[in-house]
Amino acid sequence: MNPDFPILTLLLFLPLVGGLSVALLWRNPATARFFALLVGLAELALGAWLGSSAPAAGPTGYFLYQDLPWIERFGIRYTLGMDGISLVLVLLTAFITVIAMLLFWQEVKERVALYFALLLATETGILGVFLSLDLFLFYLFWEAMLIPMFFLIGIWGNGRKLYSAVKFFLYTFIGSLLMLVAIIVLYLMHGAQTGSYSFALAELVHTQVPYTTGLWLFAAFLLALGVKFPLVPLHGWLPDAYCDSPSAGTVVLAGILAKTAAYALIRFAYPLLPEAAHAFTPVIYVCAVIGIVYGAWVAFAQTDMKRLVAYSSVSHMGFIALGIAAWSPVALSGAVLQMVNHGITTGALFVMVGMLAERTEDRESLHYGGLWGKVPVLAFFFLFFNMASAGLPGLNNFVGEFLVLVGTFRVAPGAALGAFLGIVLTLVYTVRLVQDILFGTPSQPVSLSDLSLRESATLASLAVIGVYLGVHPAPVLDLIKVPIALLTKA
Amino acid sequence: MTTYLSLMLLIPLFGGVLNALVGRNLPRRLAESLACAAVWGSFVCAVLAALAYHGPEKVVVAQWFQAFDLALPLSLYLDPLSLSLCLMICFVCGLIHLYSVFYMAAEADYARFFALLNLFVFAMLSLVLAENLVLLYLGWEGVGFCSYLLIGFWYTEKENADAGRKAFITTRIGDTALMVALAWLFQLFGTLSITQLNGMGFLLPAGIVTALGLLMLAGAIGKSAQLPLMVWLPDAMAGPTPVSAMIHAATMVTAGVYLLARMYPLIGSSTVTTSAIAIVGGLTAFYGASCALAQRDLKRVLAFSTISQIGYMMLGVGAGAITAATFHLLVHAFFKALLFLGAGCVITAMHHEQDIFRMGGLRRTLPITFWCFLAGAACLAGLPLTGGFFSKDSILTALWMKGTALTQALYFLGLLTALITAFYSFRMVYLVFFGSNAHQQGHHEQSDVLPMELVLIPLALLGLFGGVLDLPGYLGGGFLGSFLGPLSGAHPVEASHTEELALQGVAATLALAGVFAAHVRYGGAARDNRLQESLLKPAPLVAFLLNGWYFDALYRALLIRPYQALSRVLWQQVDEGVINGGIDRLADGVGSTGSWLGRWTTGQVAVYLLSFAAGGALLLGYLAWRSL
Amino acid sequence: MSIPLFHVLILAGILFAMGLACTIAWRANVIMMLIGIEIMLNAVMLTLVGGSAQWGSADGQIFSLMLMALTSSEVSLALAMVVYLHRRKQSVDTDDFTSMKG
Amino acid sequence: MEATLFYILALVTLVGTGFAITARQAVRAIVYLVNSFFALALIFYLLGAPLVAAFEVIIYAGAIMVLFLFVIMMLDLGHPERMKSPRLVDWIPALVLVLVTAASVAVLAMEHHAQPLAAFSGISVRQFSQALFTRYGVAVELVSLQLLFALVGAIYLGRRR
Repeated sequence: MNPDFPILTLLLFLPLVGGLSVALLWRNPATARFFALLVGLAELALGAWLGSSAPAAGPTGYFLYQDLPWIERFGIRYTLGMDGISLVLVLLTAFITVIAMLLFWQEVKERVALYFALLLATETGILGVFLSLDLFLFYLFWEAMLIPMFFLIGIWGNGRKLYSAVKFFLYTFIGSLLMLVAIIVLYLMHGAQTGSYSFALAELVHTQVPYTTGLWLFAAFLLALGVKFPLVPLHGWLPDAYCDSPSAGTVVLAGILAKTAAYALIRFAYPLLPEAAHAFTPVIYVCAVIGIVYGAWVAFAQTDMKRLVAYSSVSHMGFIALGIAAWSPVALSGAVLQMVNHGITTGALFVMVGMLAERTEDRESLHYGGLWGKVPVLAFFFLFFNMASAGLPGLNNFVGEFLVLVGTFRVAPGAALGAFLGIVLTLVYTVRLVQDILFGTPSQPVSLSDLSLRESATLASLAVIGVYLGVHPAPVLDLIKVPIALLTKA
Repeated sequence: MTTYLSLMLLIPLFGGVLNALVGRNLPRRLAESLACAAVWGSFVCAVLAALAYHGPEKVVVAQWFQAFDLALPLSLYLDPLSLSLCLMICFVCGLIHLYSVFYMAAEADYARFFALLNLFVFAMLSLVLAENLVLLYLGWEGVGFCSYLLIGFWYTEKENADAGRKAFITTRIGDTALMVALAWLFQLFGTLSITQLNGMGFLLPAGIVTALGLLMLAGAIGKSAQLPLMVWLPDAMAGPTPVSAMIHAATMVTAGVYLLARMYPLIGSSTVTTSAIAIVGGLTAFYGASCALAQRDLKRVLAFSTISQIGYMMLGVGAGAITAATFHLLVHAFFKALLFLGAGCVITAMHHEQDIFRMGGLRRTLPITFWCFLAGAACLAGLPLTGGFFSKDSILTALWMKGTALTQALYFLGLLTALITAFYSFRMVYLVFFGSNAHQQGHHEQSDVLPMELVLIPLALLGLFGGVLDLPGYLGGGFLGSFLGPLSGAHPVEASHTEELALQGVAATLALAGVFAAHVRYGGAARDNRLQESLLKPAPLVAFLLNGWYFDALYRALLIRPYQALSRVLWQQVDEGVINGGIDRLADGVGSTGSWLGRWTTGQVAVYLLSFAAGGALLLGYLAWRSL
Repeated sequence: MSIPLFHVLILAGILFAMGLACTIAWRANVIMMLIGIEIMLNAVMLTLVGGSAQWGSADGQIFSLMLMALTSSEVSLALAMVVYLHRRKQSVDTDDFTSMKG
Repeated sequence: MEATLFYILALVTLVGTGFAITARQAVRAIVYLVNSFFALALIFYLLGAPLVAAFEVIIYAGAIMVLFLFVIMMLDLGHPERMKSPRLVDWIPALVLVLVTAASVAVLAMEHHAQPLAAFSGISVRQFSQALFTRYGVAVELVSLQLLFALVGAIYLGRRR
């Protein structure tokens, strides 16, 4: 590979350009679908190729890097970089997008081309967050990914779709504005100290931030990221947005969009403001533990399947927050791994729930029952992903949760103990859902078709990854080892 | 050795996965043979390993995951304890697999059944063989998962699924305590290797050892259905009978005992912990036996007796008599599996009738079952010279010999329990097999039950003569005692021969007394009176025992109801009400403020002009005021 | 010249205030409102011309000329609108025209 | 001399305007205003802006005011009894505003000392035109465009349907 070739830019903008071309095919939905899938697959292939052929990481941990001046007057640069953490998440993003497209191939009947175009545009937005190393660029992508998502929910959603879309947008947007203020303050502070105004992460980490100011800045970051995470008191948008968006949108939202916040916390907020982050750690612990327990508890009360999985997602994200807050190598590895696992598992759960809802147009779990005998393949996958989500050892979630818990227990046993409680509660709602759907006799006759070959194959790929990461997570752990070592030693 | 051990694990795993994935498309015979072959293959490996065995051995098969200093290899450990358990598990499970082929002959969903059975064997073996606590945890959760699905195997009935769920969640509570212990151990030592941890216990202050021990005890309590988490086991009888025999009698439920025995070198140094183990065991033994007295469902009698017998094993561990506990574990596995399988024959013959008060006269129609069942009951009752007698007695002896006030009090509790045990065992035998009953018509053809009955015979022999595994000292000492001897910490005080004989004499007398009492109350003519009584409303005490001391109701009122209610409150009041409602009200407030301000735009030019002028005047006024 | 700029500005200020008062007070008659606007514009022109005199440059005067041109276009449009509206509602009372209500 | 003239003219302007804004008939108001604008034109002349003064007379007092008259006559608004004149209540906000403004101006005025304008002989037409057509050429074009648009707009609004 020619080292000067802007491969990261290609990776980043391939979905967007592809999406725009898809949008041009609006006269012909079938072609648009195929073309969109092709773009998604190409992106995934490119990511995989980068992952497999990645040169050794340099001392900064980045093995691909691109830096061009953009708006020099304000010290804004177009800086992209890929280290192990980014690579893992990029792969996840490309994979989940393809999955979402494949499994909800026919879900949307109107304005198909636009729908797929927006999905691809969201992908670019998310990839941008994972790849940017310039805070301005990061913020740009951070906001940019909201817009296609907003339309996905607002146009193709169901239920109170506009309410949910606006709520989602306002929640995240207001939080982000605070983060923008924090970024600008950092920028000015750094400029005043060194005389060179720059948005580059590598520069800004050297800013000397007074303690109190740092607290305010970190609070702004935390608020913005906490909304998207979501940390518990800020999760109000999530159940509505997850429930009312089209199934593919939900998968993207839960599977990858939520990870951007965790990633930003790891990549930007903590390194930029280490002291303040340390001061805020108890707050994050509390939010995370409350999130784990509260999410699981509220999930138990849900009878709307999608809403149940949505709250379970709150609970699972609590583990990630916990791992980040602990900021120890083991816990952080667990958190990053759990980001991937959560993407796979919760994504798959939303897929399953979405497929059921697509077949029967009913999301009320109490209306189902006895599916085990009727649709064995679907039931098998349903059970599989639910058990993965409940943290059955040997499947992916267990490894992540275990690392997080063990790593956290070392530094904060109290917080970890609260999270342990969550393990029990997780099982309680999972088993309830499984029982409602798979066991018993149906309270009303539901006619269902079992999975098609396309669906089975796609879900099988998810399941294989689930097992693989549960049995042999070493590839991911090796990838993220260097960056995490760098982050936690700094 | 690595080959044997990994094959022992991989064969059932492979069998299970294969059956799970393609079993539905395989011919029935092939799927069944595959499942059986997998377990017996495992057994062969276990035997080969036993033959090649010449001392404790640790084997690293592969790396599982490693993150910085947390390295978790897939390592296995073969020592006398795990070896003897492996042999037992493979053998008993193998027999039960064979039995299931006939028992489940009418079941359409055989692939799922055998897949889960095989997976269970895999999980159980990895639990036992694990050298690494996380691998042990994998097995630990794996057996729980299989048990969950197998209890709810006949999922179309809500009660079965509920029972499975209850089992899974209740044991999860204990599992979580175990996981806390794991995290703590890693924090303390930076390793989770059992062999290393067992060697490092002395480094810790006593308080921490106690806490760790209690956490592990909590794990064991969940898995082994001890007080106060025993409520799931009686309900678990909703599963098919072979499952009850395999999981809820012979293997999985004894995992807690195994864990405590395995970690004894670490946790045994804390008196508080061992006392707690012994107290839990003693109380549970008594609780289970007392409940078994009043049960009407054949399988529930056996379930409560299992709870009670595991209580004995815990007593043994608490007394520091690891050998005795293991001995009882093995023998119990044989005779309890035997009893369950016998019950399965009975139930099949009775067309899934499980109420013992509606049975009777089966000793004539099912003679093989009768004799085998009788052998099992004799073991359970601890009649002299049966395997159960020796194993139970070695526990009681160890308790007595430990000599503290607590253990001697528990000894008497154990004796009382032994008496009750003998009584309810033979109550069961008399009610099921003796007398005559109106429900004689429509028995299965003998040939249906016969292959199942054949499986009982080896188990009956093992149960009856299991005592030779570890004979008491005055008969020349036992094989197991010397075999398990190297386990550190397993050195209870040796009793002299006279003491031992005296103690055994007491136990034997009590057992015989219990059988006699049962005979008086349920044998012969008295049996019919009992049948008449059983049609009446039970007395309060009987109802109390029948319902397992109302623990279920207590938990329902104390835990489950509040949890459900609170979950609804959290959702509707807190989440929808406060968090969401707050945001919505805020949005409404902003909206109404906006529309209120919007009324300013009256559309009248004059108002705009006036506003504009007022603004200008204000600006000007402000400037003037500043310059004042 | 012995006219102080300051007095010119005061005169402009008073004129402006009178125009403003006219515009505000005559809400019942568009014509008088427009007249008020003209008065205010004249006050502005006076300021510009005064400034031009103060600094001896032509710019202020040029702007007042521009202003005049703008005023004439404004007045012509406004009066056309008055005619139009009068045709529709037979009224020149501004309070009768509220179709731009928010 | 010039100063005296200025004050007299200022007085005329103010009185004329005052009558104009309080007149009960629009036609009278126009006439008072024309009077006031004439005085203003003279003030412009005094301030060295002869050209502006001329335009003031031609455009304002001439064209614009006549336009007003036309409209008043066209719409037949000349009858004071048919017109609503402002009530006292309507004058109150205006007076308050004027008072605030006046007070503010007075306050601001207290800091300043009236200084006569520097010696200055006015801007000649040549100077004016040079500046207008060189430096402000674009502005002239823009203004002419605007006049054109106003023309079109007025015709459009005024046409009969």
